[in-house]
This record gives sequence, structure tokens and C-alpha cells, in this order.
Amino acid sequence: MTLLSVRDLTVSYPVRGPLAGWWTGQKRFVDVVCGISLDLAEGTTLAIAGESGSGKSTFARALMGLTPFRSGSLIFDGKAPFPARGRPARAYLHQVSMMFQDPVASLSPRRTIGALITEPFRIHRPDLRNLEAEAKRLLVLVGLPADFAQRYPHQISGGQARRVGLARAVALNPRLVIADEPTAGLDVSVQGEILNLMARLQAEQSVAFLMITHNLAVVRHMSDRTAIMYMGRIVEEGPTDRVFASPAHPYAAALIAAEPSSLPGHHRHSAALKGEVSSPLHRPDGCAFHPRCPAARPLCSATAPLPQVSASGALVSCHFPLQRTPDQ
Amino acid sequence: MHLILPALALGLGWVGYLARIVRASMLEVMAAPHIRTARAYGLPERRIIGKYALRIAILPVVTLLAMAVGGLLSGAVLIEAIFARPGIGKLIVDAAEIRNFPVVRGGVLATVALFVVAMPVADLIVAWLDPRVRKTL
Amino acid sequence: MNPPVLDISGLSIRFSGRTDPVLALREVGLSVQAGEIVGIVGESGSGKSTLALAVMRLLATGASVTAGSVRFEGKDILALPEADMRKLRGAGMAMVFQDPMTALNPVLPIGTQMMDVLFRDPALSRADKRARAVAALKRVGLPDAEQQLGRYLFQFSGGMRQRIAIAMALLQRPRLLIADEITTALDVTLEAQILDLLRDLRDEIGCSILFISHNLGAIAAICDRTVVLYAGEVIEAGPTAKILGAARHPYTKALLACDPSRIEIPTRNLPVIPGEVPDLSAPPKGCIFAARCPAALSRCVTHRPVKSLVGRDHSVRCHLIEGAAE
Amino acid sequence: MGRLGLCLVLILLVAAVFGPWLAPFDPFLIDVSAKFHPPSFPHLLGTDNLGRDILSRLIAGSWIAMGVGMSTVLVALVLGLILGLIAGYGPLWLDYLLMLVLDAIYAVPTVVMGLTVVTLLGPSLTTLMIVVIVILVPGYARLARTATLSMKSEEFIVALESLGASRARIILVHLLPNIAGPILIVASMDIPTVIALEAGLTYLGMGVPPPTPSWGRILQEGFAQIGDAPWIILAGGLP
Repeated sequence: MTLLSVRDLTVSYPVRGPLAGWWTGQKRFVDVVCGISLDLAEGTTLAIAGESGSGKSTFARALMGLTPFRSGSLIFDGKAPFPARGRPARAYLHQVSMMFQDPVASLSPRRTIGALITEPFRIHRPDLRNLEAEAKRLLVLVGLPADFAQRYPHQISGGQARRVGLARAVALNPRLVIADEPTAGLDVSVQGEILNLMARLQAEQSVAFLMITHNLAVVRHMSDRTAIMYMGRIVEEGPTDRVFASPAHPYAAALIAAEPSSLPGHHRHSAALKGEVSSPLHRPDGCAFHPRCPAARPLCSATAPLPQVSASGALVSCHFPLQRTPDQ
Repeated sequence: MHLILPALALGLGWVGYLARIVRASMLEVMAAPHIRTARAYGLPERRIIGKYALRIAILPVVTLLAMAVGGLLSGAVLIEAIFARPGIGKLIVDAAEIRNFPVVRGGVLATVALFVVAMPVADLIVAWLDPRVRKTL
Repeated sequence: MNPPVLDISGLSIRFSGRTDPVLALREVGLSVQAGEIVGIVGESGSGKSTLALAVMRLLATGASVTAGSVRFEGKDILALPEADMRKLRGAGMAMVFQDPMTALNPVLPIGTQMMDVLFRDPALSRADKRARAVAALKRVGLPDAEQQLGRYLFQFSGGMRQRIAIAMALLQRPRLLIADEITTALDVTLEAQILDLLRDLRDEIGCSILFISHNLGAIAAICDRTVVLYAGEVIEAGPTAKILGAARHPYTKALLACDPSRIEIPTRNLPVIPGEVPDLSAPPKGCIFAARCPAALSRCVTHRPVKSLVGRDHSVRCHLIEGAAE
Repeated sequence: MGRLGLCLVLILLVAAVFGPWLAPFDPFLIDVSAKFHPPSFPHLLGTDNLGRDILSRLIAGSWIAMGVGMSTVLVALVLGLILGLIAGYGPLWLDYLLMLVLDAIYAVPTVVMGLTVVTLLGPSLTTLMIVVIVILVPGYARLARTATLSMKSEEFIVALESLGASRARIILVHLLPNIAGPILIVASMDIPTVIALEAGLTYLGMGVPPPTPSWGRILQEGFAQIGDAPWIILAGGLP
């Protein structure tokens, strides 16, 4: 069953102040996320990967109502939680929560871990009295010792802060957790611990995850579906195994080919992608990827491609999607 | 010549205050990673302090100085009374004592106008020093 | 054979502050030959950055070298007067930091900062310095280098910023380049470009590179030799192919097993190394990894293993290896 | 530096609390025969034109100084913090409105403000305190607003918004403890300034009416006799 359904979501940021905008006559706003549509089924994981600055984090923030979106719609569990203006309905934030990129910075520095992980109850369940027991339950759930409730955020390590962030995100048994780079900056062992924990919570409580990451190995292991973003648009979206086995969009293919591996003898194909990422201020006409695309043709610089179903069953926005050749 | 003593009396109080602020923000800037980078290129300490750190450390002081213009005018009243200088502050106080309200209004308007001009000037100086602020103008 | 560009031996560093003194590095030894790229891999907190800063002699106050030596082209730089050390920085050895957004000055144009790096050369005119800066920016692949000189850091994207930082480090053609986690914040395509760039620059300038990273994939891509650091100690060092292909130390093996990019079949139960990194204010008496080691013997807890050679240029600090060698 | 300041404040505090027991004479006792006594025993700091003991008057004045200093700073601090937090975290229009009003207050010279309030309410200790509070609040509010603005985009505040926390909860439970520290330090450093301000305003005739022994009044009275009895003004300026 579809839990979250996003249609044509667009987020714009001001790039200069009103004074400078008027003075130079240049446009003041730039589309960081432009027209994203996707669906997320209950209890599954969708990973969004792509270059740095492609609007992944902005998209995540827009879903939480932290950044207003200019246009588009969002349906969660059959309802539209966002009013015409302002913050989303409380009931929505009760069922959707977020894990932040910087785990220590996302915790109030002067509150104890115990107070921090029970914060969701204080906000949504003021009737709840036994917060200490809840704190204990959550700490055990994410594998931290119970005496951590008395500590302060600066007294714990990055990996432990991730666990605290996860504990807080799942405190209210949400149906959807948006995880922004949940393993950035972690060592492989700690990264594994966090990911295993997320997988276990999904299995036990049927939480859906929308995971943003640029670690493709994590995507490959953890997600049911994968979306690849380039300059604010999803260029390819489909079942993870198919997207990895035969990417149809040239950017997705370049990204997957560039995945590093520590296995000796592994050669990655970084030569495929040359040139600079264009600035969203000067978005190329037609397909945004055409200046860097090895397979660009005249049509690509003229018209923007519409999403179509590729040979592998993924949705791809490309005029000339790659075909999987036997020798590859 | 006769202005030196009142000016000193008025200004000295601010020296310690500003020194404390500059010191605090200088300490903060000198601990920043980009100062470490400048050192990693062997730049002379004098240039690091004068060119790389001061430009950032001075920013809060500019705003503060603009706000001080108002404070200085108020403080001036006291100093003017003690040193018997016929300044705008003394003018206002004397006028108020004899209920000469048009003069009070005029004096207040003049000082407020000075303050009102000082703030945007400070904002412009900050924008000139800090390119990141320029962007939001 | 020429003396190594960088030769560190028995280096121990202690942090003292308000809390108990922390023994951040203990008897660390490594060497970098001319034109070689040496990788340092380890978890966060293993002392990688401390090691880099010690080489530059830029350790924060409170950190002190308690033993050992750092030799740069034969000179003991820990004994060098500060003025001579300053001359070495930038020209002899240069460092690129992890986050260029905070590591470069936010309120000065990048051109000014680059030209300032060349302050030492009185023979260079302003126009010469400008030309050198433009050439360096072009070399790292920044388009319209001429126009970029007047722009500020915040006007560039993450990948461009990192390239500017590299261009700056290469202005004086240093003999040693220290790169501290420079690809961590970048996505894989940008990372691949930066790694290619580093390799090309090494071939072109002939400088040695000390490449610090916790990303095993990046290490595999460019390093000739690799040093594995765990909790402030070198536990294994050798040619990269050997370290990644035939690791001998249990920690290195466990670390490689955890790398999700090595696991072909997708799984939601990834391997982990159980236990915690030891408290470095009171490091264990025996092997530093003993508490988490699946194959620990009783003497691992009581006696510190010595470094033993297990192949050409491949050394391991482990009791199990000593036993095998006997 | 800071420790020295703390010692001075402590001395003042002791003088203020134990004043009646410490003072060698009654600060109100007029003894015309002993007027203009230079500093000597038993009048350690001399006497004034009415023969009152200056040391005793100073000690008695310290109660007013401390009372006015601490209580006004405290009230101004609370008001300033609340206004600054609201301006910094509230809606943009409210920020503009509050800052406009506060800047306007700030722009009016202290003395004129004092004059206005005194004319409205008549000179008294209460009037003096109100004047000082009105003068202090804009400064604290601006500090609190700046700190709030820089903290507003911190990840932990964004995280709280993502949990659906209300504005009031974020301001009171999470922002306040984080911004209060530096402002408290500024406020505690302001106590001596406020005491000086009280002295200054009283000196200009806008503060505590005679014969109450406030420091400003001692200064003012001493100023009249600076030629005959310079010790009065020196002693008055001592604190």
C-alpha cells in the first residue's frame, strides 16, 4: 500500500536579497528541487542518491515542512497534511520523523539524552507520565546502556549520537522515517551497526524509510527502491537491484560505475564523466545533464525528456536510455 | 584644545569595553580552521592577524560602534555638564529645565537623526568587509 | 636508495587538558619515499589527523610530543626553530584539509589567498603571482580561472572548493602533500575526479602524498602503500594490494569484512566489530585490539606485541603472527 | 580582571547588607560644628557641609546602589530576554516591529529619557529605576535577538521543528538556556555601569531626592564645594 505520494514538488531558494535582485535585474529565486514525483510503499525503504548539491537534503526538509515548497502536492496515508501555507498538521509530524545529517548538532546541547529522546512524548503525548520508563525502553531499543539518560550530547561519540537520533526518531512508533545521510562520517563498523538497527526496526515495526545518502554500497544493501537525482530532478527510479544491474540513465550509469571498492583488482570507470556540474542558477536547456553526457545528441539540448519506463522496469528521464549490452 | 579632557573622559570608558569585545572575537577567529590553514602555508603571524583575522573579528565592533553613537551622545550630557561645555546635551538639559520644549524636541531630533544615519552606515561597512553579507542586501 | 621524504619513528603524542591526559599516538612509525602515495586508514579518533598536524607542527595547544622523531628529507623537524619550520610549510610540505569551506578564509577572494601563499618569492611581480594562481586553478580543472580569482569561497560548489584548496597547496610545488580526508564530503563521481587529479599531479610534480582517509575504496584507488592505524597505534603497514588483499592483523581483516562495498549479495545484516575502542587515557597493557579481537590469546592481554615483518615491506603488530613466524 | 571586579562587587554587597552595623556614624546625623572635616580619625573620609560623616553616607548609599543596580538589571534582563527571543524566533513582521520600537527607545539620549520620565512621574527612587530599566532593555533585547537569530538555523532547533514542537516550547525550553549565558555575563558586568548611571542621573538632579544618601547625591553636593572640601568628591567617586 502506498504510504507517501509526492507529485511535482518544487522548492525555490532566494539567491540574492531584494535590493541586489532589483539592482542587477537577475532572477532572485532558483529551483533547488524541481518537480519531483515519487511513491513510497508502507514498510519499505527508498534510497535517494546523487551528486552533492543536487537537492537531496532540501527535498527531505521540504517533506518535513522545514522548507516551504513552491508548488506540488503531498499525500500521506490518503490525506494531504500540508495546508496552503505554513507548517504541516501535527498528526502528520506524529507519524513522520527525521534523522539528521549531523547527529550531535541536532541535539539540544543543554538537555540530557533522557530528556532529548522523550521530547517527542512531551510534544505529542503530554498525558504520558512515565517518561523515565520510555527513555529506558528507547535506549535499550537502540542498544545503549540505560545510564546514558543522564549524559549530555557533548559527552557521547558520533556513533552513539546516531543511535540517540534514531531513538528519538522512532519514539512515537512513526510510519515513516526520513533519514538524511544516516551514516555520513561513520566508520564502516559503526555504520554497519546503525544500518542493522534500522533494518531490525523496519522488520519489527514496519517503518518505512526514505534514506538520503551518497554511499552507494549502503543503498545497494538497504533499499528496496532507488532514486538517482541530478540537479533537483529524479533522473531514474526503480527497484534497487535493477537500477544497479542495468542503469538506463547515463548519469546513473556513471555514478554506479564510479562506486569505489576496496577489493584489489577492482577498476572503476571514472573517466566516463567529465566537465563541471552546472549551477542551478544557469540550468542548461533541455536535459540538465546534456553538457556532461557522453551520449548527448542535438535533441537533448532542445527538449527536456519526460519520464518513461526503461527496459529494466525503472522510470527514467532520458531521450536515449542505455540498453544493457551482453558484453557489459 | 579644551575638547581634549571631555573627549578623554567620554572615550576612555569605551576603550576597555571595546578592547574586551575585540579581544573576545579575535580569540574566536584565531581558533578558526582557516587561520590554521594560513599557518600551514607559513604566512607571517603579522599578516595572519592583520589581514586574515582582523577583517572578521572587527565585524561585531562596527555594529557596536554605530550603537555607541547614541550612547556617546547621552554620556556627553554628563560630561558637558561637568566640564561646562555648551554641547547639544547641555542644551537639551538646560532647555528642559526651563520648559523650552521646542529646543528639547529639536535637540532630540538631531541626536536621533544621527543614530538613524549611523546604523545603515555600519551595515554598509559590514557588507563591504564581509562578502557573505553583501549577498543578502 | 635516497632517504625517504618523510620518516616518522616512535612518535608518541599526549593531549593534556582538563580531563585525564590522553595518549593519542603511541610509538607510531612510518616513512614516505619520494613520489610515493601512502595511505593512512583508521576509524575516527584513531589519531590520523593528529599525525598529520604533528608533521606540519601545527598541533593544538595542549598536545605535546613525548617521544620519537619526525624527519623531513633527513632533517629532524621537531627540533627545527619556528622560523625555519615556517619556511618549510607551504614550500616543502603543504596540507589540504577536510572541509575547504571552513579551512579557507571566507571574506578574502580566493585569488588574494592564493597570491599570499607566494609571499616568500620577492622576485615575483604581482602579475607573475596572478599568472601562477591562474595556472594552478587551470591545472585542477576550474573553468574560467581568470575570472574566478576575484570570487569568494561561498560562491563555489563543494567539489570546486576542494579543487581550489588543492590548487593552493600545489602553488609552490611542495615535495610532500598531506591530504586529510579530502574526499569525505564529496559524492562518488567528484571523489573519482579528485583522486585522478591527485594521481596525475603526483606524476607531474613528483611530490609524495600522505593520503588520510577512512574510505577504503579511496585508499585502494590511489595509494601505493597503506598504514593501518587503530587507537593511536600502527597495527599493520604494507603495500596497498597486500593490506587490502592479504591482511594479516585481525583488526584489518575485521575492518575489511565490514566494508559494505565488498559484500556482493545485498544483506540487511551487515558485519560489525563488536565492542568499543579502548579509553586512550588508560590504554591497555597488552595488545591495543585484544578486547575486541576474536582470536585473542592470554598473552595478548598482558604483553604488547612487537612489530614483525611478514613479507617484503609488510609489517604487523600481533602475537598470532609472531607465533606463526617462530 | 574579572576576579578583581568580583571582589569589589562582594565588598559592595557586604557593605550594603551589613551597612547599619558597619557605619561608624548615623548617615543622617547633622553636626554643624564638625562640618568640612578633612579625612582623619574618627571621620575616616571626612565630613560634608552639614557635618555628616561621608564614610557612613557612602555605606548607606551602597544599599541603594546595589538595590537599584541589581534589581533593575534583573528586571531589564528578563524583559530584554523575552523581547529578544520573540523578535529573533517569532514571525518576521513582529521582529521588524519590536526592533523598530526598541531602536527608537535606544536612539533617545539617556538624559532626555530621564527627563521625560521624571517630568511624568516626579523624582523618586522608583522613577530612577524605571528610567534605568527602559534604558537597559533595548540593549539586552538586541543581544538576545542576535543570539537567537544565529541559533535559529542550528540543526537542533530544526530537529525540534521537525518533531512538531510549538514555538513557545522551543523558545522557553530550548533557546533560552542556550542564549542566556553570555547575556547574563554582560548583565553582571552592567551592574557597576548602572550604579554609575544612577550616580550620574542623581547628580543631574533626576534621581533620589535629598536627604537620602545616594552616591550620586554625595557627588553632586561635593561638587558645589570642590574648592573648599575636595575630599568629598574624591570619596564620593571612590566606589
